[in-house]
Amino acid sequence: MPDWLRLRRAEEPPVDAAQWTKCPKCGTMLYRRDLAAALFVCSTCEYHFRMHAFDRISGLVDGDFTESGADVLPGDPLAWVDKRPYPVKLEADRVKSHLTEGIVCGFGTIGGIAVALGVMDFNFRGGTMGTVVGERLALLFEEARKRRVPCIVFTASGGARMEEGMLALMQMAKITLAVRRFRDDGNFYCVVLTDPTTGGVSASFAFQADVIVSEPKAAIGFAGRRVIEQTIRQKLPDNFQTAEFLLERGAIDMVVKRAALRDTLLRLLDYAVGEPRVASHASRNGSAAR
Amino acid sequence: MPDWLRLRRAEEPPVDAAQWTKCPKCGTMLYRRDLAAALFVCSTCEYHFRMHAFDRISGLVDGDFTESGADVLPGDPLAWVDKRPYPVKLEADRVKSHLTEGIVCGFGTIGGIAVALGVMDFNFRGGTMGTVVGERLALLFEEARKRRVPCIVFTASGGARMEEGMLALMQMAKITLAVRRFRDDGNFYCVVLTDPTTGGVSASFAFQADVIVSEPKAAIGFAGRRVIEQTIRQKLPDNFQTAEFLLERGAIDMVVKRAALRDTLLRLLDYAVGEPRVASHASRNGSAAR
Amino acid sequence: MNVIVEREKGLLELERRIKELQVLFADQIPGSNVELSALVEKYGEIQREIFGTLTPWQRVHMARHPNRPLALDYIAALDAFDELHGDRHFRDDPAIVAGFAKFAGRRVMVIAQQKGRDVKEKVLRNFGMPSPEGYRKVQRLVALAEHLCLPIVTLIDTSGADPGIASEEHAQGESIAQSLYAFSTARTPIVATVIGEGGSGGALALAVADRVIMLEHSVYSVASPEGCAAILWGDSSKAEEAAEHLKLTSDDLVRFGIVDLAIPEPLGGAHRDAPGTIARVWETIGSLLDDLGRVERGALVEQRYEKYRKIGEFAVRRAGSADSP
Amino acid sequence: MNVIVEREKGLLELERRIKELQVLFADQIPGSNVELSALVEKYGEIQREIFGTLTPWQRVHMARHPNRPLALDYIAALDAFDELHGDRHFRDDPAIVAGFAKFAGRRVMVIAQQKGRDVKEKVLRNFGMPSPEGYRKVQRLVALAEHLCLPIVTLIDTSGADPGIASEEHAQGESIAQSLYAFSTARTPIVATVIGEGGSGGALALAVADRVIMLEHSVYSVASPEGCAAILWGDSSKAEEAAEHLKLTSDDLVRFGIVDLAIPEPLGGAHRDAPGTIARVWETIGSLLDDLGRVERGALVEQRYEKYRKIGEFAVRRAGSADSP
Ligand SMILES: [Zn+2]
Ligand SMILES: [Zn+2]
Repeated sequence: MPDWLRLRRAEEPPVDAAQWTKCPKCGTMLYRRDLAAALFVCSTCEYHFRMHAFDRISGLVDGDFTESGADVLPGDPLAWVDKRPYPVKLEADRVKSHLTEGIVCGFGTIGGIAVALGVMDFNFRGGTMGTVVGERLALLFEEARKRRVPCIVFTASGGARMEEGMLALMQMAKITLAVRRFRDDGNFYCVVLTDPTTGGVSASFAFQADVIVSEPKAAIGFAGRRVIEQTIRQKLPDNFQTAEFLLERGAIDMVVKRAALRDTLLRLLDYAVGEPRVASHASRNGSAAR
Repeated sequence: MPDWLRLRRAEEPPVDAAQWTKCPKCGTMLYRRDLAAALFVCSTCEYHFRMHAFDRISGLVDGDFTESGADVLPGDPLAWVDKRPYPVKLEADRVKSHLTEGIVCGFGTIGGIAVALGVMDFNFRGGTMGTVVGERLALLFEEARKRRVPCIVFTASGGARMEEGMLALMQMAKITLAVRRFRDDGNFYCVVLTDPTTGGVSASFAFQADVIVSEPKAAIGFAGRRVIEQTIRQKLPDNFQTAEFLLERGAIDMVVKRAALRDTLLRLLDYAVGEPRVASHASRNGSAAR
Repeated sequence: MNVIVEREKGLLELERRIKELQVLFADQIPGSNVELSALVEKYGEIQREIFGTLTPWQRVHMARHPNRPLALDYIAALDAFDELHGDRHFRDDPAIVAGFAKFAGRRVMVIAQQKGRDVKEKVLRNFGMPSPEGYRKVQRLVALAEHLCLPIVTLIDTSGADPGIASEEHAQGESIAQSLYAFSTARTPIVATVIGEGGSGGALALAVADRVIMLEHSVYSVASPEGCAAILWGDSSKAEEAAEHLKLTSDDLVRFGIVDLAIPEPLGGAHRDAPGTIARVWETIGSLLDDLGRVERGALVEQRYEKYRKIGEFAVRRAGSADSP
Repeated sequence: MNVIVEREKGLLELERRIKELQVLFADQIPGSNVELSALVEKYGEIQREIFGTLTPWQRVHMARHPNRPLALDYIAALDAFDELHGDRHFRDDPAIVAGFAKFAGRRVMVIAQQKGRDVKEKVLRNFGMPSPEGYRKVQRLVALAEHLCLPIVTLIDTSGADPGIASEEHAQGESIAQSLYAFSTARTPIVATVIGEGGSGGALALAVADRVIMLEHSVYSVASPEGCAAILWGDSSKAEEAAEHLKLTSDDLVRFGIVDLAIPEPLGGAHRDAPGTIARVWETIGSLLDDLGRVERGALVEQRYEKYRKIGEFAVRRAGSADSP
């Protein structure tokens, strides 16, 4: 276990309480350690559990991972109070998830290729996007642009975070600008959609990537399933807004099982950054005035 | 009547035989001179007759029109002979249409704005696109690019000309390259679709314009109506592949009656070239490497 | 039920009576009739009382007022307008009205959301909720405006993007994401104006701009108050409470630096003087375009980046401080 | 009925008998059996007679031979391939198979038309006739290849673009027009290979390239012979006559300068040695890519312009000559 992860793990509670996990799809009782070894995929029915950001990262990077933007922490710009004040909700999720916000960003290598990595985590406020998610992602894309390394983002989000109001919505624009600047310099951006990816995230950086991969059966859509059902007053088919449905409808590039995900990303990185890109992009821009 | 048109008209036969024209839609007998004054639109049912290229041009330009590419004339590259040799077919259509090929290209002004104009004519080989149509259009776009003037093309075509085989098909590519080079320099390209616009023309320069206008009820499509009916073994609805149908399906910008067409084009030209474009485009290209 | 319409009822009755009396006493010296003067004074009092300060929830209803000027009312006031249709692939979405326009000597591309006035038009325009095809028309016309170096003016008035089955099937998320992407570095000046409701991502898709302005009583929010209440509390009837929380008024948004300026409305709302309001909006847009026209295109895009880059409020943990925030 | 399959029948029978005899006389010295030698000689004679020269119509049928290697057979021979799906808007078209690929150390984007082998696959892939969504996937991936500086390899095998109602409703013409437009100035090397049928605009949509090559017995034509006969003579049964006229063979097209080179096929057609043919095709593509890789990107696009600019045969009326041509 690399140092960065050991430090991180030290903050987590002992796992005795969570030795066994029940598969929500088929009901199989899964031994926590086996489940982790299987990348949190049910051995009976292949249900893909939602993953903690650091579990994902540690399963992906070669060794070291340098977190970035970790010092960017949420404020309470709207002084929001409903049943509980917003800061109290935040603190509860910090304790529950052992995360400081809904995304972990940073730099590492995958198969020897340097990458920027952003991983959302549904355990923190349902992966909602507030100012911090926006700021950390913008910083990530800006730094990745400087370093000229490809960027991989895992999405998992219920949409914009209500408690930050319009400041949350504007993160869609902010991240878009950072993504565009990053891509306009000739860099490679790959997204992995995980369950669920909806609302403002689906309507911004989730669908601005060069290649869009999805985990199987992930729920992906703009409008929430309930909203649509209320609007049309009938139940939607089961496969509606699943990754497989989107693949058929042409919205995403591929659906990849978690067991094959790392190898797939490795190949994608190889296709994308194998060439001496710096030189060719320079010549490309130099003669754009033709 | 301007000189260029008087010269042109001199080649035409006396009009006594064609004093009266029957509207193919409502059957009204129309006096030829009235019909011409009404821009070849039936006064009873608004049926838009197919127009001769020079009638269109003379109704559009302020005065002078300098034809370009008129010296480019068809060969017989495939030495094609079926019922008649290809050169005999060409000669027959030259006599019938008083045209040297299926398109007339050139330069003039509309409302004082200098434009490049390409007008296809269904009377010559059904407006089919062979080498000459391709060459004349490529020359037109190249010259328009040099002069930095907007380009307006009227389409009317049954598709690629069989008798020139693959050389005809390749004109789609040739014109595309010329259109792209023209547009990439920041120039304005407007198409007016007229009845009919199908096959290779619909699949190239007809749908590469900044703005796509159509005359009412024009038949526009890639596959021929008969081909589709044979494939699906049923009759198609009447409005299928009409301009109005395409407008609803989002394929074209506007449907404009012939009576309003010149004014519409004038406004479009004004929107497009009113600004000092040369300067701004230069600065645009200069900083593209950002 | 629109709370503004309800509150207006008594006022409109008073207005009717004042007009009657004015006709009746038309031959008298203005102000000499005591009954009329009292009524006029009372009218002014009530008007100020009702409209002097509006709660966020009342502003939401002002933004949705049935007589509020809609995008096509603004477009009708232009010197010239030629609508451009379609996404070129699938459909023309009537919820988005866009095209070339001229006003006060300026050539621009106008891109607007139109809710519809009567029932028939509302249905035709899907109540101003754009489908993916609408947003793809937008992207096409942003590229066209850029190509022709035309400034872009957007008029925003939507409760949100269409949440229907077909829209999901046609990748609504992608269509909004790509609209944001298209505006983000378009090398031409962009002014976005919220004229009514600015609802969520469906509104933002037209609001990545160099200047974002709004009418005083327009609202612009991360979700509709009803939607927010449903999301947070599973109860859309708590919309009024949500409206209080969301900070969706022009005052709030100017304070947050999200909106550059608010255009005052007549007492009682834009519909009380539609032509005047519309003229003021175009005047404001025109003067902003003039300012932006003087900025070099590269700098313009750079400034747009900075404008959005700095939006957000967060804490930064200082180096050496404790691990918890 | 495929005329090549018909002509092959006797030959295949002969082949079977030769194999039987070879087994029977396996212990004899090769060539010592008179009957076998005679058969082998006869076999060679017939083979040369049947396949030594093929009429255009026979070539059409060779291009449509049920055992001819299809795009997926070529893709299966690559070192790596990851398919990319969808137009991002509406649908993934299985008639177009495209994605990242590696072969002999090269990274490329492969874009191919796949007709389908068995009935089920043929239906799935619409017999290799792409819909507008297919061509929009192509445009997206051309842009992606350009973005990543990956050379593009297209494999062409279609009787033409889909002529159905839905395709017309989704603007088939526009989708092909925009594909041509996308390839026209893509700043990356492009090699297009006609591996079977190159039918009309639906094929050309993948064939605006720096090098256009074809297998010896592939065909590439302005319209299918059947379509041409229907258009000109209202009788699609005159397809054989049309094939003679259309100049659709590799010899003709190399002569016209439309195709840069023809890759020889084994006697009897590509399917007689599919692995060998496929290897030769990739080798040829690889060496062309190596050549193109040495050209500066701006010059590449310039040369592509010139390549197509000069295609066409026409007369030019000399100045001062008579008015009639
Ligand atoms: Zn399970
Ligand atoms: Zn008539």
